[in-house]
Amino acid sequence: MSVTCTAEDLVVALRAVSAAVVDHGDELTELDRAIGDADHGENMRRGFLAVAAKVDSPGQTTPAAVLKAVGTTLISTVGGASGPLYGTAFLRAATSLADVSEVDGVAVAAALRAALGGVVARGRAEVGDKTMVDALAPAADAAATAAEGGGDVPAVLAAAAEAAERGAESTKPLVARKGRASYLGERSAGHLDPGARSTALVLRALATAAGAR
Amino acid sequence: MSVTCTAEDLVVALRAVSAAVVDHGDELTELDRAIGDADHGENMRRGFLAVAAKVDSPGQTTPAAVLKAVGTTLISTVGGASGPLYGTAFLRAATSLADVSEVDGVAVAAALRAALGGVVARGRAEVGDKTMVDALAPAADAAATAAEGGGDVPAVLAAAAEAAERGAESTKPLVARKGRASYLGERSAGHLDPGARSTALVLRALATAAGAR
Amino acid sequence: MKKIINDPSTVVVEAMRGLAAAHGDLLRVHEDPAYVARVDAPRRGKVAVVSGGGSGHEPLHGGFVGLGMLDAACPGAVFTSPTPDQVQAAVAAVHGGAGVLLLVKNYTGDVLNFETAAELIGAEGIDVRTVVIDDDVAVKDSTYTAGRRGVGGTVLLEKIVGAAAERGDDLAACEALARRVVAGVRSLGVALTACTVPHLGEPTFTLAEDEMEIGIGIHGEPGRARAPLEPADGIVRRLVAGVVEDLPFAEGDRVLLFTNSMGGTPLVELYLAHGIAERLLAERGVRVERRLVGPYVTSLEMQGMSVTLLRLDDELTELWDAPVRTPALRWGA
Amino acid sequence: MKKIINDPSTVVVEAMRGLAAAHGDLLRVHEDPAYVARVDAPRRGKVAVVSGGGSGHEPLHGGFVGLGMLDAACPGAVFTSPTPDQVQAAVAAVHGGAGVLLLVKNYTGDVLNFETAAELIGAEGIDVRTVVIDDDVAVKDSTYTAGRRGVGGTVLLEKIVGAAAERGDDLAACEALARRVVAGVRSLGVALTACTVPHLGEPTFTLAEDEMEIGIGIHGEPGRARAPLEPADGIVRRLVAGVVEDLPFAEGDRVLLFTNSMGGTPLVELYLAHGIAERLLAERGVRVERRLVGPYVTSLEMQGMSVTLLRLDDELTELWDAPVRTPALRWGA
Ligand SMILES: Nc1ncnc2c1ncn2[C@@H]1O[C@H](COP(=O)(O)OP(=O)(O)O)[C@@H](O)[C@H]1O
Ligand SMILES: Nc1ncnc2c1ncn2[C@@H]1O[C@H](COP(=O)(O)OP(=O)(O)O)[C@@H](O)[C@H]1O
Ligand SMILES: [Mg+2]
Ligand SMILES: [Mg+2]
Ligand SMILES: [Mg+2]
Ligand SMILES: [Mg+2]
Repeated sequence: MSVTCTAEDLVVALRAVSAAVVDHGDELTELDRAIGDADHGENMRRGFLAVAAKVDSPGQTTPAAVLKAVGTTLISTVGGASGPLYGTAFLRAATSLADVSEVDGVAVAAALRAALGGVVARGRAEVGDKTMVDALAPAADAAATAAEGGGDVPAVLAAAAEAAERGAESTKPLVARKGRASYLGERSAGHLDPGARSTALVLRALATAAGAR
Repeated sequence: MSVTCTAEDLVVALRAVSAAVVDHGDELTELDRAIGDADHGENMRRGFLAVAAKVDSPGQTTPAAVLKAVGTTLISTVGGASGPLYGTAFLRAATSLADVSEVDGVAVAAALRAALGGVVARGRAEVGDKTMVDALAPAADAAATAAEGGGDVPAVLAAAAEAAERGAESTKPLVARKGRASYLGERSAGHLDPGARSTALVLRALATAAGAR
Repeated sequence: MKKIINDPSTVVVEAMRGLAAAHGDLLRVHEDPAYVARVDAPRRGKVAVVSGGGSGHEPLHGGFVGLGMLDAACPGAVFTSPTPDQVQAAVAAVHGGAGVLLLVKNYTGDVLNFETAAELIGAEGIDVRTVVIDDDVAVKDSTYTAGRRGVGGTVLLEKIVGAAAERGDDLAACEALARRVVAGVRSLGVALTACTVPHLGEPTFTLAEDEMEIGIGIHGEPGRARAPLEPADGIVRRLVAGVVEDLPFAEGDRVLLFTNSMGGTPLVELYLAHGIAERLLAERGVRVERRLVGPYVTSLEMQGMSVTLLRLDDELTELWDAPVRTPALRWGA
Repeated sequence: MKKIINDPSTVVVEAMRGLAAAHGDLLRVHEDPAYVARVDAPRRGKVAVVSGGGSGHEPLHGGFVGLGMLDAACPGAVFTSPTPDQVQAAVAAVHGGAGVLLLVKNYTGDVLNFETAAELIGAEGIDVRTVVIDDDVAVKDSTYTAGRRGVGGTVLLEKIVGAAAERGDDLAACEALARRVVAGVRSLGVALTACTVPHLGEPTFTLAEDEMEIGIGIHGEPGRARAPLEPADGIVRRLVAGVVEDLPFAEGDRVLLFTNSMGGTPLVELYLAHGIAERLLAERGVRVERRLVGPYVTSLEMQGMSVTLLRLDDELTELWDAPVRTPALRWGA
């Protein structure tokens, strides 16, 4: 990837995301085991392996088309709460990019904002509910700031990843109000939210791939 | 009990047997756990508690009547392999005593022989099969020898108890050929047979009660 | 982990093959996307009743496919809700032109995936309705949480709505009935041990040898309280009280009592517990008119149980009694 | 020990009360001596089919009392055969003048207690016959041992003989049929974990995390060999091979395949295993024409399974298919 991003760049980056998710599968499952049902790593692994296989087959010529394929693949392979949420995020991001063949920092920030909108529309979680929104919302904000300041794709994604990582960390003391962890009530405090952690992972892998070009 | 034995003496002795069985219940269950299904102590406990309750209600005026009540009580409360075997043993012993009101050493030896006959008739085990027969058969032999030598009831029972204890010990190296332990094949070697051990316990309690008078 | 499996990732599809082999007279299975369908579906003019959810709760839901109950069931990965395309494909396979009723247990994942499926199905011009069941009184219900979970009551819902669809009730009637069942059913469960998800390979939580978890969810989610293990009388008293006092069920109410095993609790214990529940309800003047006892909504090998009460009226009783012919529930047919 | 019980010594009678409460339409229970009887017994002119055995194997035997199966069942203490007076009382309660067939699993205790019972019953002038089932191929059969154990095949025996008695076969015919079933049925089981008898409070044996016991008995008696835990394919292959090669079952044989859970094995694993068994039998050309899958002959919470094969002919098939209405097995009625 360079200062902008083509469909091809995106495919390369998604392979890196897939590898990162597979690498961190056990960690995600372990987080979900503490406050959920111990499947988030497995769900993400299944989904992003399917994504890697899907983007390997050629045909998507725009970044939006790639993201759309990712979204539908995640929806049809992940299941659980994270499947429709991640899926919707990618679908909304795709829609926001329309059919341009190359995206810049501003478009990336808009795509993240759209993704967040999709997650919130589906899951109705707010910041502080201890969900992936706690990573994605600050990521979208940071991306917007970076893009407004003229950041290119690597810069915007780096800002988003860093904010998502901080956001994921911020879920630790929270009491969950959405998703399976909410059944735990007070007992959910003291653990990272798995979906927030996976969101940070995905964004970090995208940022790293963007920066490596 | 004295040199001979009345129904009343027998009832006292049976209370001691019941107490001994209850005391050693866990030991018997532990033995049965190793080569069986871990219920021999519980079976014997249930049976001999019922026996103690039964002989407490008056009505049996001859030793034979007492033994018959013991036999039917064991049959109707123990279950398992040991229930019918112990029950038959007591019933046959009762029959051999007929309706005398006091039994001597010779009668005790004959009763033990009859008891053995009953166990073998029902269970078809031979000495060396690793069953209660390995305790009861030498006990009957030793009792006969003691009675022939003029032994009184305490002496005959003491000889029987000692032989039964040795017989029970002798089951340790044996490979079981009857009962549940036989399923283990070679793996049954190295463990005492629970029924042989309980037979020795019962005879020892009878002998001690007889000697105490 | 000790399990009779080959590979964690093929457990569900291999189990489906076994289900199909065992019950080819009642159902057929489709592997990708995965669903179980009634062998004689689609039935023209009959409302199609479709459910699904994570695997590991068997016989729920695949074991309830057949005459008088579900037209199709969509098994997700173990403890993971199915995906929308499974539901979409199942509906395509079984809908008979009279609309589709989706019965969904209230978990974020299930709700979201079925919601997406319903959008896709509706877009194909099929009349589709969704009823969400949330009978678990262990969870505090609030608009600020994910809400109560769907647990044992699901079986009763599927049976009763399935019977209504079988006798020809239309979609609106089936939906209204389903909402009535949901309104009148409550459950509470307890776990004595945890269960082990195949891909994780170790128990999802730990309970000490003298502890139990009251209000357990069917995925091993924790419940209301961890408490010292009690005798059966105390355990069942807690469950019955929690359920009765929630709706509440009142003296004179006619009910169906469902005593469910979480999987690892032997039937001898379950019947023992059922007897206690009957006694406690009699003491409260609640009239048990129908009962179901067994492992019907399980959590793999978890030891534990749940108590479900459904308020009965003549119609619900008649629908409960109606013929059913599925792998796990069968009478009158 | 984690169990839903009050007191080890009252487990059986409390469970019986729960059974009666749950299935009062099918059966009634008597507490002392303990037996479960068909609600409409005695039936005049019908052979009474009676079985029993230690508790802890539920639904065996009490769960099979009802129309088309057992007239009565006698539950012993957990893993302990019942006493003769239980059997005698049960027979007195259900015999309808056409004689009594006792179906007994081959364990020394069961055989001796039923033998004593048969003597007492015969002495009352009732025509009583006993058929002993010994289908477990894990045990070497020899006149110098206690012989093979009765395990999974017992359910098939009770169903088929119960159907024959229900249609009016006389005692000699029922007895001959029972012997025919015994001659044509074989089983082999495996344990992944041990079970815990309530009064003992800890597992009766131990298996390492990577071990299984092939040829396990239903009381946790050890079997043929302790082996490293294998994937399902390997486990089921051993069970199927052991069973098929014993009778032996040959290419072209028509069989009933019964895939049984020992209690603690989840249904998802059991169906997975069943699918493998079907495949292996197909490979051998053995024709599976009927099947039963579920926890029917259990060992408390033991994880494990067994495979049972019964050679079918037209009559046995018809009797298997005949209506049955019991707590645990129900179809056609
Ligand atoms: N309503 C919601 N809104 C946003 N994110 C949610 C919501 N519910 C759950 N999540 C996210 O989903 C993650 C769990 O995903 P996963 O474990 O794959 O699914 P499940 O909870 O169905 O097992 C949580 O950690 C959380 O971040
Ligand atoms: N055929 C037999 N003959 C004599 N004694 C036997 C026979 N079979 C079993 N036993 C005795 O019974 C004992 C086991 O009794 P118990 O554990 O109460 O019954 P079960 O084996 O039915 O659980 C064995 O230790 C053995 O001594
Ligand atoms: Mg999860
Ligand atoms: Mg024993
Ligand atoms: Mg999940
Ligand atoms: Mg026993």
